[in-house]
Amino acid sequence: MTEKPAAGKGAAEKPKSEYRGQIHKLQKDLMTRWYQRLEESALTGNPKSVSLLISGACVELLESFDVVPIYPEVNALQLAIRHESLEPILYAEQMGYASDNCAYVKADVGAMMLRVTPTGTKMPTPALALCNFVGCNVYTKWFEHLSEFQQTPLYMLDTPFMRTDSPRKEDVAYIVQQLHEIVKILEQITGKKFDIDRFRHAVQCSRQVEEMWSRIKRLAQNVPAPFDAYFDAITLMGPLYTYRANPKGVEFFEVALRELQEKVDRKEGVYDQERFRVVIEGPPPYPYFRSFRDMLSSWKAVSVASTYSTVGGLWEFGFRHDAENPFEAVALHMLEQNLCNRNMLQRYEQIRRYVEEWKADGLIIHFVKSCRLFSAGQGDMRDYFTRTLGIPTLYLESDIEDPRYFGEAQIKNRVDAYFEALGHAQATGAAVAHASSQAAGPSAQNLRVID
Amino acid sequence: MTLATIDSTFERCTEIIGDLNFPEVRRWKDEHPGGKAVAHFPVYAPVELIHACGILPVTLNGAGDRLDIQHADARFGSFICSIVKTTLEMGMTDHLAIIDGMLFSTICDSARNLCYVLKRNYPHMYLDFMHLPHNPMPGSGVVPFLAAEYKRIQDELEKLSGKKATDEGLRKSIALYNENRSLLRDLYALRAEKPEVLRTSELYALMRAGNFMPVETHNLWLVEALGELRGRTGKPRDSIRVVVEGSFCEQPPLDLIRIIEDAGCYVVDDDFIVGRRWFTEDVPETGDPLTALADSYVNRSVYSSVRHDARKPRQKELVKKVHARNARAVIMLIAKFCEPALFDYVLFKRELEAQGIPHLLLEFEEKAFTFERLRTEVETFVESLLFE
Amino acid sequence: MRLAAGVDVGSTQTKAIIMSDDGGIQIAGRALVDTGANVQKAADNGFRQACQVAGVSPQDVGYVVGTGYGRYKITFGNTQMTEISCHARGAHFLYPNTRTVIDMGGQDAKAISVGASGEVLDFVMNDKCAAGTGRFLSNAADVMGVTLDGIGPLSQKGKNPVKITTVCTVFVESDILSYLSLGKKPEDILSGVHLAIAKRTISLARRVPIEQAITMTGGVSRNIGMVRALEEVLGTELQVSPEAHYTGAIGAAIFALEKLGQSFESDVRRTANATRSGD
Amino acid sequence: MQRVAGIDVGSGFTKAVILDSPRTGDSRPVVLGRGRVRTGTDLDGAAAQALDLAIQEAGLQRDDVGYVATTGFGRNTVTFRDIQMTEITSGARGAHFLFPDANAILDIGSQSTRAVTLGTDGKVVHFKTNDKCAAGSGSFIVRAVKYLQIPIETVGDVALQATNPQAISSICAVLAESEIINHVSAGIGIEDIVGGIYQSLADRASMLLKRAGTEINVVLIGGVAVQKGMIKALETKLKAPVRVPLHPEFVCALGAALLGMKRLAAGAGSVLSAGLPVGSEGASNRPSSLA
Repeated sequence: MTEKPAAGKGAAEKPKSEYRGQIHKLQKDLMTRWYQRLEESALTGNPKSVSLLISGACVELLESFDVVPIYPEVNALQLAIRHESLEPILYAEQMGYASDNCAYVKADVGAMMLRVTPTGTKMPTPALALCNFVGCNVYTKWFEHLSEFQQTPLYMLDTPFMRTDSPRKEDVAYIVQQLHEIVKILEQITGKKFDIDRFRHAVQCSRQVEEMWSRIKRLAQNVPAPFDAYFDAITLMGPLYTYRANPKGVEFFEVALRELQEKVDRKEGVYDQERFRVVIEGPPPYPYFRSFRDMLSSWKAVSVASTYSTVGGLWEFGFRHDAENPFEAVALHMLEQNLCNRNMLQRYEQIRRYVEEWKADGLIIHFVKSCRLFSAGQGDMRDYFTRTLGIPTLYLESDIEDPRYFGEAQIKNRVDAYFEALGHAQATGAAVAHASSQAAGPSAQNLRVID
Repeated sequence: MTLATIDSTFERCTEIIGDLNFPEVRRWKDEHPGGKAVAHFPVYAPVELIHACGILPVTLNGAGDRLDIQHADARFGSFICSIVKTTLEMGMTDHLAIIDGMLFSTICDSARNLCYVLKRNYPHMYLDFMHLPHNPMPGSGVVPFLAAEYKRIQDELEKLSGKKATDEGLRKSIALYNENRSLLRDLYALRAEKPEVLRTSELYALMRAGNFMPVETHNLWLVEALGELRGRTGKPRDSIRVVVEGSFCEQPPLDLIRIIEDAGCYVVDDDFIVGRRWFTEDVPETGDPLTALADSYVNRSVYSSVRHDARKPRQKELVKKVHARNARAVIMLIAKFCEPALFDYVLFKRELEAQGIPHLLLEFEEKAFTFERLRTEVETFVESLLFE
Repeated sequence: MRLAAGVDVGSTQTKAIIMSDDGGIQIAGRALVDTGANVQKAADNGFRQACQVAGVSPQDVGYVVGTGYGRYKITFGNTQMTEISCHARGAHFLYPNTRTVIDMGGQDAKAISVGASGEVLDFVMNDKCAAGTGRFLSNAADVMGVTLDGIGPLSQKGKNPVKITTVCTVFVESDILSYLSLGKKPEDILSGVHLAIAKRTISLARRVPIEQAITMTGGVSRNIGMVRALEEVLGTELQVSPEAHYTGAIGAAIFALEKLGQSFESDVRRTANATRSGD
Repeated sequence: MQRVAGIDVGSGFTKAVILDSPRTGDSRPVVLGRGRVRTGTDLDGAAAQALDLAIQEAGLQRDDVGYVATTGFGRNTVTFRDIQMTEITSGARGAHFLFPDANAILDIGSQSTRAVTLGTDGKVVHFKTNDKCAAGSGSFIVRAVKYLQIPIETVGDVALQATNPQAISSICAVLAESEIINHVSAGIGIEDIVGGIYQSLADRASMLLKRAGTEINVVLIGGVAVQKGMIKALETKLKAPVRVPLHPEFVCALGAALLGMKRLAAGAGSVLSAGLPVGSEGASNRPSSLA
């Protein structure tokens, strides 16, 4: 039997789980600088700003024009993590948004209407709402609404969904053609002529960042893992989206990689004694980010990989932007190399590789009400991982943005029960099926269903 | 087949749409040994393509209240609309055994994920996802892209049926569906003009029955029905003329439509099963058929919550529809958890309020069968417009 | 002889079990008290009453494991476990052949897949919406003006169960009222209500493998209507112990006994290994 | 003399009022009697009983009533009705009659909460009902106090003693109960828990009001309207006084009677006097002109 650590509200000891090195300070600096640039844009009209979505962003193109991206998603998550999302959500519901609409949108729209920003700095009205919706239909609505409420021109960068094993040449051509249209629009907005070399440079920066980011992610394959690929990854994701195509981003990731590699060399993990390794699927419950982290920490469970950290781009399996063919590279990235535009079965495969290659004990699926792109069908995913692969899987439901959907006691109960079971298996060397492909054999056998 | 009276037609249609065993699909398969049926959701699918490959297109409408969900909840969970769950439930209870393939498109995230959940569980079924474009701008290269996408689908369908679709065959299919859409347009015009002659529940049943039968048969039924209806009379009632908007995908139960009518509404336009009436005018029957279909999708189609078209803001289109049909109010009839419709409601609401057009928002589930709450809301709405 | 206790502080009732290993593991005493507004007191009362019934002094009890929602409020306990682990272990004690536990309580419904030695293999609980929990039944009973104990037997008389649209605990009231106004028989309505919950529960439970033998635990297991409805939906029989209500506390007490003896711990290990190799 | 009856067949109780026509042009109709019975399963019978009680209280005979207007969920099952309308329409008319300057009505019943904005003459302009879950309705309070073991009559007063009300955020009534249980487990005082319940109800109500269009000049009706804790929580939330009719339960019956009176004045015939059969349901049964 496994001894359970003291827990509950105000529990005395909480295992230290957060790594705070230079990364943290640099990240803060970069994000502050980004918000400052946005404020500058709001106050002076320069630099120009364009609204963009994180997943499959063509931020390289913006960078080549010196245009600063506004990410409404970052806005929304910042509100949630600071416990400021409920008020704008309620305001949006008052405007007519349904309780079943994505709360990311509601928080962002509500905050815009209430003129609230998470940092208190001013937000510019974008010169263009550039909707690179990559697979998420809600994004199209979100940007239509932003365009309507802010009276901003909208460009729908139509991205064909990944419905074939690899992108079709027609898909790539279609996107490249649209990118050229956007170039023209950006030329108008900025009054600058498009410079292919600057574009290539931005793409080259992305390539370098991607290389380092991938290596960082691979570091979590070490036992113990030097960082938490779900909670800590969020820290690295800010600069990844805002400064990927910029030398500042390259600098940041050089430091990050070095620091984390040093931790690996010292055999330093997230916990003094790592007990469980899990893969987490789904976005975090931002309004309860800290509580959720504590629940896992109390079991010394580290997430070694997460799908959420591939929303922006999926690089750990090899894709890099190519400065020789910058337009095609951006198109490919939008089509194939980010989580949102990939179909469910491709996501199953990604998670399966995580569990195996990152040596995880189990999988946690976090269903978020707001995001049907992520969540619709996660029950089937659970079925695949438990019954077909024999991987112990925990299924939780809450939300990414709306604090009303997080039942703290209930979620804690489930998390505790899951690790109690995993712990029992560790202690007795028994039962809960092991995470390896062979598990599909014997353990799947006793998973027959009475139907 | 001959139909004695229009009423028996409606009765037969109600039976067909209530039968999860797809009797007309079975009949077609009996008559066409080895024939395949490919299903799609009710919004839009290139049925002409399916038809030209010798396959019977079937529009799925979920299972309504005729099937209890006992398996699909475990796969899709909370906050997902009924049609996604009942479709999966139909699969898991062998009700889709008669269907050989399913074609999904960019309707919404839930419906798309359903495609892949089905694919994992039914690896031998033909399941495909089609990207219907959202950027109609001339410089985007959208028509060639869509024509190529249709070609890809055509190749897959030909593999399934073992029959090649010729350009001539495609044009023939286009003509058949042009006729179907034109007949439906006539019925819609008739209802708007004389709502006392054609009840919406009747029109709806007649249209929806077409989801489950060959278009050739449906065309016959429609011609016959139109002929009989032109001779039908009815006593005008004191009802308000409303446009119903929002149930383009998951379909409201027939009883709910009756309740709206009984509460004192003449529905003079709607977007029920809008995929059957997708094009505002005929698809050209000359030239390259795939280009004709693609160009029609991009440039000659109805507005819809599941398709972005910057040239035609939906809220403006709805107001135009209200005026064109001389309607007094709008009922937003939205399936629970239907994100595209619920998002659009915000913009519809703003525009309707700006235009002074009263509206009522109702949420329904296709699997519901008691409607007391909704009845009260519709009646109140009518009373608020009728009572002094 | 060693004595250990399990205290299950549930949302409405607190259950306590004293377990001894005198000549095999057996229940020495049990108690059931209302939880009420003072959780700590309820846990304390339950424990003391169970000791009294067992004829032992609280000091004689070597180890106490708390479970249930109020488990962190048990001041005299040595540790706590979730009720999921405890129900699995408790069901295994009552019926060693248990492979699936269906537990229905007031607020929660859960299905647990159980290994050969009573360990949790997988579990699923009701989602963010409480549809299909015991509370649904008590609301229905209220609306119908039937006692909670009465609804199960009454539902058994229903020949033509009505269809219930919603499994929302609160909105079911309007469904029931509509049926009453249509003149439907109370037993048919109740039968429909039970079936609706059974379907909903099993639909969720299918996320874990539902294997034979299935043991039902929790307060709702005392409702024969619910047991039959679940059996109908599953197409198989359920094992329902007269002690079903105490399952969580029993499981907790067994964990407590294990904790008392290292030798016991290695027994479990041996059993587990033996079972695995026998597969 | 034409008297009109309004009968509200609600899920818990059936209420009837008898209304007397104004004697002169500028005076207002007067309520002569009220009756209230438990609804049970025989809706038509309950309506007749409530009507008889009201007639009795008014000191009248059945023949004195010239027109019957019904409302509430059982409105269509009353066989002797002349006209029916929803409880939203009738509630609006009734509240407007009692408080002519009211802009909005909040009706918190046992299962549903409704917000209605009023136009001139008490016409319904917009309305919203709690569509998702009943965590904001009266039955939620009933269940919560049952769990907290305090009598329902005193719950409103207990709430007034709250110093640090604990919010309930769950959207589902049952899960909200779990939250309450968690609060109890955390050792929070009953008054703060009950205060929190009312606060959440007030938050939800305010949201509904906003969605319906206004939060100004609100009249509170329905079963929960008698609970002081609710009134206080609402007033705190809305930062304005909230008015409650003397007989909040009878507002819908009153409104029905008022609209019935209008119909009668417009020359509509009565089923009672003409002995005509009443159609079963739907449009056929609806008066051909309500304007």
